[in-house]
Amino acid sequence: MEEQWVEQVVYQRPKSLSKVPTHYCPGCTHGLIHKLIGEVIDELGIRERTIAVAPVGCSVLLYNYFELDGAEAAHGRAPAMATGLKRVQPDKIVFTYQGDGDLASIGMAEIVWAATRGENITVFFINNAIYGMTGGQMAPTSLPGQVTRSSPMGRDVEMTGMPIRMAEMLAELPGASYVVRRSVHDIRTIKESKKAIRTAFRVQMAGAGFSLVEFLSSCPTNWGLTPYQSLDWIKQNMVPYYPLGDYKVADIVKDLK
Amino acid sequence: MEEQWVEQVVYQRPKSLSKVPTHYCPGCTHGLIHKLIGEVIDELGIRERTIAVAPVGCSVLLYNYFELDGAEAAHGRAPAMATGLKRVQPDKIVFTYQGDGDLASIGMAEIVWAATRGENITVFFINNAIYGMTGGQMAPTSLPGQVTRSSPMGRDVEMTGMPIRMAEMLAELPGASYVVRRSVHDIRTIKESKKAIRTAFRVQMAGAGFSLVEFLSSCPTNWGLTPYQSLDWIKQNMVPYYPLGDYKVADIVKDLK
Amino acid sequence: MQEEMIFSGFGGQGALFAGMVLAYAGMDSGKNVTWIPSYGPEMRGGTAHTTVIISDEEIGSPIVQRPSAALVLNNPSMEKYEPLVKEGGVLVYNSSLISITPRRTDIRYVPVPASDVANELGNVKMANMVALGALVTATGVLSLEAVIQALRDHLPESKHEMLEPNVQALRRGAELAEPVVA
Amino acid sequence: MQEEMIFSGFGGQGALFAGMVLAYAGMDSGKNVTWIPSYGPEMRGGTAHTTVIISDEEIGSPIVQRPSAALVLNNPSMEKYEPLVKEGGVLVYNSSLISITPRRTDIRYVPVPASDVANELGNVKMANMVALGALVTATGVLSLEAVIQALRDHLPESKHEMLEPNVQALRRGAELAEPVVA
Amino acid sequence: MAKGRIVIDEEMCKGCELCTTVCPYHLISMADHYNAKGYKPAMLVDPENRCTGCTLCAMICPDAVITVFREVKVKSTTSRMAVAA
Amino acid sequence: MAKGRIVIDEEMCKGCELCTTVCPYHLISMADHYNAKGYKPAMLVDPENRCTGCTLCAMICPDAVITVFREVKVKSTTSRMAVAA
Amino acid sequence: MAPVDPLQGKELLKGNVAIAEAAIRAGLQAYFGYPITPQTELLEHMSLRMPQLGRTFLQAESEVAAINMVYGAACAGVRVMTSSSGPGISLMQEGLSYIACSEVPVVIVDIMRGGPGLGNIQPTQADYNQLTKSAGHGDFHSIVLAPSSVQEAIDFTVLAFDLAEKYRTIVFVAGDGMIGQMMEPARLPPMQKVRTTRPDWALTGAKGREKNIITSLYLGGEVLESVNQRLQAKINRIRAEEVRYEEMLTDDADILVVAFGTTGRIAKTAIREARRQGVRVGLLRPITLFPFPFAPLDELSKRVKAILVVEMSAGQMVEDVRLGVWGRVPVHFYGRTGGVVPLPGEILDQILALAGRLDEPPSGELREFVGMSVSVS
Amino acid sequence: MAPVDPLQGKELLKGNVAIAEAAIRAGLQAYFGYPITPQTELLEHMSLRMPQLGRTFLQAESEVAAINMVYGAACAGVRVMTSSSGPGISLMQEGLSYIACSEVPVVIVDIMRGGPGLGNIQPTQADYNQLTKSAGHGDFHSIVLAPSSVQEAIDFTVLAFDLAEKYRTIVFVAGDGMIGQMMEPARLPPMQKVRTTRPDWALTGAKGREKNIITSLYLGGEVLESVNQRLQAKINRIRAEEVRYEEMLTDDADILVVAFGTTGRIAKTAIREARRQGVRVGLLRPITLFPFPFAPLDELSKRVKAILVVEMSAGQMVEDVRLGVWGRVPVHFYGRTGGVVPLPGEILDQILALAGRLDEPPSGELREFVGMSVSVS
Ligand SMILES: Cc1ncc(C[n+]2csc(CCOP(=O)(O)OP(=O)(O)O)c2C)c(N)n1
Ligand SMILES: Cc1ncc(C[n+]2csc(CCOP(=O)(O)OP(=O)(O)O)c2C)c(N)n1
Ligand code: SF4
Ligand code: SF4
Ligand code: SF4
Ligand code: SF4
Ligand code: SF4
Ligand code: SF4
Ligand SMILES: [Mg+2]
Ligand SMILES: [Mg+2]
Repeated sequence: MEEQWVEQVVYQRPKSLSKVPTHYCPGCTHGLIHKLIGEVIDELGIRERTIAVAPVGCSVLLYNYFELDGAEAAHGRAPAMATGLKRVQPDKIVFTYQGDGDLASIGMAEIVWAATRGENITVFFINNAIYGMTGGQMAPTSLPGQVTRSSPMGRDVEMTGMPIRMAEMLAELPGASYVVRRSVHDIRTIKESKKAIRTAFRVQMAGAGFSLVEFLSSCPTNWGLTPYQSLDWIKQNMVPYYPLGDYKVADIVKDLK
Repeated sequence: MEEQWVEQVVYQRPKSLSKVPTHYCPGCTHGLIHKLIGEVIDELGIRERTIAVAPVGCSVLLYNYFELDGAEAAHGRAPAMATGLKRVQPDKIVFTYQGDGDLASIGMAEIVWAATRGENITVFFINNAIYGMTGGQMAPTSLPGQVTRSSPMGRDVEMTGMPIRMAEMLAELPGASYVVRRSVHDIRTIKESKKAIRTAFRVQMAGAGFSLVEFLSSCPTNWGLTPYQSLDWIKQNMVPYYPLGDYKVADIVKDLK
Repeated sequence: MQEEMIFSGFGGQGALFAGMVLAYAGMDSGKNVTWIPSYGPEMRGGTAHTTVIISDEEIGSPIVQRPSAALVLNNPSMEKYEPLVKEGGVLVYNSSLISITPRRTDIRYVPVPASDVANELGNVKMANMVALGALVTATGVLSLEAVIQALRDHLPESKHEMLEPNVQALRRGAELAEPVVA
Repeated sequence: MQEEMIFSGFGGQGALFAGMVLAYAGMDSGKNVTWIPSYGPEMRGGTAHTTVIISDEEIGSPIVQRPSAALVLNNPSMEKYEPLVKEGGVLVYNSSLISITPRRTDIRYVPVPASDVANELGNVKMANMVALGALVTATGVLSLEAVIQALRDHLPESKHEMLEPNVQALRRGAELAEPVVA
Repeated sequence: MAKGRIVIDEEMCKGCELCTTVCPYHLISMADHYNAKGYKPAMLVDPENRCTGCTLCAMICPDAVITVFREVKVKSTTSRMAVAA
Repeated sequence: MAKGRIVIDEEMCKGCELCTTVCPYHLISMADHYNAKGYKPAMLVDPENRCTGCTLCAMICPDAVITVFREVKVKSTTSRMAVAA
Repeated sequence: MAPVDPLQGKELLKGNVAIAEAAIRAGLQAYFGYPITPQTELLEHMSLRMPQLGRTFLQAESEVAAINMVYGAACAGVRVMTSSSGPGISLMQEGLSYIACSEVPVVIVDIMRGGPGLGNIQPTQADYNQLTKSAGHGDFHSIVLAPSSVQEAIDFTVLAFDLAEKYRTIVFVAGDGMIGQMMEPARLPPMQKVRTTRPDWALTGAKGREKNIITSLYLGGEVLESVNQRLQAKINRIRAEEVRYEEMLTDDADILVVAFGTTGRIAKTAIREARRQGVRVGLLRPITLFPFPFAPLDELSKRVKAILVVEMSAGQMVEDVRLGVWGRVPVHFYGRTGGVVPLPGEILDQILALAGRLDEPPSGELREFVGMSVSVS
Repeated sequence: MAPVDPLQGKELLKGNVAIAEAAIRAGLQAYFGYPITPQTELLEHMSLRMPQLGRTFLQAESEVAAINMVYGAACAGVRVMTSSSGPGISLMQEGLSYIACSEVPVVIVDIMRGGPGLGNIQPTQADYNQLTKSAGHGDFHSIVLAPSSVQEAIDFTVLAFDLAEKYRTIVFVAGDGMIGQMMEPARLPPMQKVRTTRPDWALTGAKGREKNIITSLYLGGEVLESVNQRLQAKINRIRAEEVRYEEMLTDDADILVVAFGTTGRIAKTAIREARRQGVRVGLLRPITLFPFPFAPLDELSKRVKAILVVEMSAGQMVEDVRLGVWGRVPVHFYGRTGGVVPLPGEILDQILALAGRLDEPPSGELREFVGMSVSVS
């Protein structure tokens, strides 16, 4: 045997991602997170038994972008729909993908209850501090003073309360097995995000209960920033209020590793 | 001036309670908690500016039992209704009174959001580990193994998750100023409950944000116990899972004292 | 033949159960039957009642306003249903607890010291069966034996030690009603 | 008279704004006008368009399928609306960016190097006003002066430093269209 | 020891027996008769006047049907029935 | 240093420029022309073959339109284009 | 009291329990629901039996969650149902609209109670419009089956699953507090095997096939219009093929009573009595509230002299009756609301009163409301 | 672009913004809502203006919360409103039913979009049944006002508050994506003073008076029936007194077009063109969808030879039209769904086709569905 230089593909579009352009704005990290999810599904070899539940929000058409069976839930109700899908076919891998309006505002009861029951599903929570799809209104996670189309003078926390930290809150619930917050504003955080996605899926594959990864994500369009500035905005403004980290790693999850 | 023995009334039905019999079962502590609330309203002198919001649950007719303006909310939506009532008349004292099904199950989103916004209302949360009004189904707070009409083999926490601890969860939210758990299973806990009710109202009177008192309460009828056994059941079974205590006393509340 | 009966008493007195025994007996005798409870919060701590209809024809309304017979176990039930019994109808009442004196002349009253008799038989809770025995006899809606058989057939296993005492209670009630019928 | 116009371009090209200026001018001239954007997620990152109708009569549908005039600022808009313009209608297009060669013979084409002209005038973003000037002249729907006056009257205070350059852009566009009209 | 007494609103009492469990002197027992609602009401049985007016029974009564009186020493020129706050 | 190259799917690129911000050698720049969607696509400008195939650009690309190739030494008898896992 | 043998012969069954057990025997695979009177025994029966059989039972956190869990399970292609009453059905409207557009089969039981609002828990039929006309935003109709006895409650529940799957639609079993709470002798169906195969549209993982998508989102107007056309075509097929009703004594009838469910059965007693008194009166009892039995009504309206509609509502089905009568005969209405169940005697009185003025021609006049008793001529 | 002077004269206004500003000028004291296309600009305008004016604006966590906040504020006796579109309106059904029974005045704006389900965000009129027949469980009807221009959107919003208070009822302003998104010149009303007094039934604290209670719970059947009778009496008063509609060119019409809102205005263009071509066609445009203008329709149905109903739905109002026509004349239907807005030319084609077969008698036959274009003879 002799040594040879061979050109290999070292990075390519994951197979679980459909070969279609998304409708996301340029630089929107919804696409980036999709890609990471697609990579993990490929790597875990679970594409043929995974079912995606799309939210109402910018990622409403998510089912078009994955080579997976997929359903479109009503606004905020993805965890309930996923519960229905999973309970009748526990051998399948069911995940929801939800925005901050979807999960933390209208869907508050459903997410708290899925976590409380320890529903054996995986939730990807995309926190972009804004209602992207409807054109930039205040989200539950919009930062204090943040100007949005429904807080034109800046978010007034006297009137609306402080932005809600979902990972922290959900981690409190006994049914939650794995709850972490990640970001995608640079290469390091992207890599960590991918690892968390993998762990979350593995929790579900092991039947170990409710797993959720919150991502700090960008919305260049409604933040009025370039894609790059947006990543910086995440780092400068969001990370301090929404610290990255592991909020709940149940023993059963630790044992997985 | 000479000293004289005079007979004084040292305990009587509070004026804020209407002079009508309630429909509560004998020994049900819903009545006891009503009485304590009535006493505090009398003592604070706020009867003429207080508005009660009744839930759907055994206490659905609460407005008949208080000499207060009162509204009947849809099941679980009392915090939203109270928000509407309070925002347009901040000078009034608005409280909700909600069962565990009402507040922790169907009304989860509304209570979390009222707390998150720091809505300046007071919530009395009656945790009796059962759906009283509909005849004894499993509540979010029913204990593991508890036999109810919808968990006839005992609550299976594998399927339904562990009972939810609302005071602990809501205390996490930045908007919550005063969140405590009390009981009414003996004289000592009754006295402490009354103090908590007073503090909760004073928080609201000071405009200091969201206040909530959770009460461990009895349901002799659906527990299948006598009223006295029921108080004991609270002590023996509920208190260990739902520890009494102060879960959130914001600085602004401490300053009140 | 269509007999429309109301059974009424305090929560624990077993009026609903008495009605159900009769309904089973009716069904087993090949009749049309309906049984419908009053339900809802207003019954809490108050009186519970049920309507039982036994008929040769298809039954339209399982609810009646004016029963052809009533079995009442306590004062409030007496107050409520005495005026409603149809002309010529039967009113069986628990004279152990009911102090009200009959006020109508166009119905048949069957006073039965049901609680006392049940007490004698060993358990005051069987007052409902004593009264049911009387009702069956007074109305003739079904034979007493049919009712006893229904009890035998449908009482759950777990309660079978209660069977014979209850049968006895039914028979005693029937006896007590005989003078009235005769 | 009823002129039904579509304005279309990429998100940032100001097609919607150009339509709005025209709508204001129409209103100030005492005409009936409607302005309605395409809205919704499909517009994201893609083309944005608006329909403006200026009419002497009451306007029924503010939406039209076949406009009498179109102002298109980029290739995709050209692709989409060229076939839809009514016979005899006008199509003003930004020849700086649009490479497609006209394919129809039954409409009037008004090519305007709007982006280049705007660039010359100091800001490429004014391409929409250049094109609007051309459209007004080519269709005669309103006088150019009415449009300029509308801009003066309705441009928010905060943007008044943009006023004169925009007026200039309108005039340049109008000039460029004149040969076509003549 | 202060002297006291209680008055139970018989018709409003639901016979839950909770008051009987807290009286330090076991002065409350249940009547044999039913009230109009069908409950056997609680009653004060205090032949020796041992009731101190401690209010415990009233405090636990879910239906707020117990009124408690207590004799207190007041400095006053006129004797009267005072109503406590 | 390993040798690499990238292929950008021009028609799928949205011109967000994020890839340009992470390349250690600043090898990516934006084209002057528009693609059919109206975006100016990114392109590899690597006349000196400095691309190492480090995959950073691909990793950050939200639209997954970059494919990265790298020359690696393999022990093999036949030379071929291998596809990594 | 437990039946001697729960699997055989006629048993004395409570409506709510009968429906639950019938669904289970029809191969129900999952139940999601939230307690509400007067349907709670249905959920309670499920909570006991479903886990025993190794099937899915879950008390949802709310009716909103319940309907969306049902939606999810239905997407997996299993037999699934929920049950509720007025307030809960209202909360399900958004989910129902999604389900209708997505065309997954679900069965919903509505045990109607007094309204509006919290109202009370007595029987009514006042959700008729909500169930038949607009169980949610947008254009759709569900099949609505209205039992009038415990036996029918059983039979229609079984039928509901078959129809739901045949048409990939929502089927309501529309009872009321009386149907739910009453015990009557009835025969349960034999236990069906639970189906193990899944329809090819179901979300079971895209293994060895193209991915399946279930959605109600169609961005382009034309696309969504074509979806609507498909839905309407299906609804029209249902209109043509699934009408069910009962006629009684209509052959020679001068007066036609139209009533469904509980009022239908009560009307029968009144009609028999009226016949005894020599009045020629018959009954049309719609079994499918949607599709409404327009065809038999059309025929009957050519023969009878007057129509009396009886409902436990302020008058909802009466509009469908008027639609189906084309102004040919006067349509009268008698309704009770708030949970009051009309007695046979009341209906008899209405029939007798009507029999006295049969010669009045249809005037084509507008509705005239006299309390709850409405005469539409 | 800001208007020169926002307070005076005609301005170019977007429907959503115009409604919001009109409500504010009508003395709106509180707004609670949740974003949804195509009504979001309404909420956004409120978020800017209400705090400026020291009034209450709150973005609720959901439409369920929004309607219950509205319910609460209405109990306090203030002018309050919310706005949404199909999915959100569906989520409000339970709250609406409570509000209807409790008889507190509220104004709800529904800017309708394509359905069912998530559908899309283009204009439709397919919530007609939901708004007019059953916005929730139980018996009730809300007043429904349907503007066809930005000016009407303004005027009807102001009217809505007056009617809501006059009858202590729900009033819907029912627009669609076109009304909401379109800009048109319109005149805003002058700013009204916010009322400082509160009605005597309001929950303001029981100071110096008996306590007030607002509820929808009435346990006894008879009690709830009497509440229902009161509600129905009110609804009948509304039916008698609040009918609003527009007639155009109906004097000599052979063909009557019935259409509301957006389709109403589009139909006008078609009718004018048809007149030019010599067809005698007129328009009845219901302004109140509830109460439906039965009386004028009754009159017209005696004179015209055929009726054409045009809707952006699969046919909902057409049932009311058929009810009001008593089978006298054939009723034809033309509908577009899924967000497709019919163009004047399409309606013209329908009119012209109809003009060619005016001699057909009403057959009294059942509906016959041909795609979305339905002929009911
Ligand atoms: C019941 C209902 N309410 C409101 C909407 C409108 N709506 C669509 S997406 C959305 C919010 C999206 O925000 P988020 O969940 O943060 O997702 P993002 O677009 O930011 O990714 C809203 C309010 C809806 N479709 N349905
Ligand atoms: C939307 C809706 N769902 C369900 C019900 C039925 N319901 C009435 S009270 C109740 C639960 C009551 O339990 P809880 O809140 O714990 O109060 P409790 O009676 O125990 O005091 C339910 C489910 C309802 N009225 N409305
Ligand atoms: S609007 Fe924001 S969240 Fe939505 S696709 Fe665009 S950038 Fe992404
Ligand atoms: S059912 Fe339970 S909670 Fe309700 S009144 Fe009776 S004891 Fe109290
Ligand atoms: S006041 Fe005290 S001493 Fe007197 S009866 Fe009550 S508990 Fe007993
Ligand atoms: S505690 Fe009150 S209600 Fe209970 S028995 Fe004593 S007095 Fe009666
Ligand atoms: S692979 Fe690395 S070196 Fe090559 S272009 Fe991408 S970022 Fe630059
Ligand atoms: S990151 Fe991707 S989409 Fe963005 S410019 Fe680079 S290649 Fe294009
Ligand atoms: Mg978001
Ligand atoms: Mg409870």
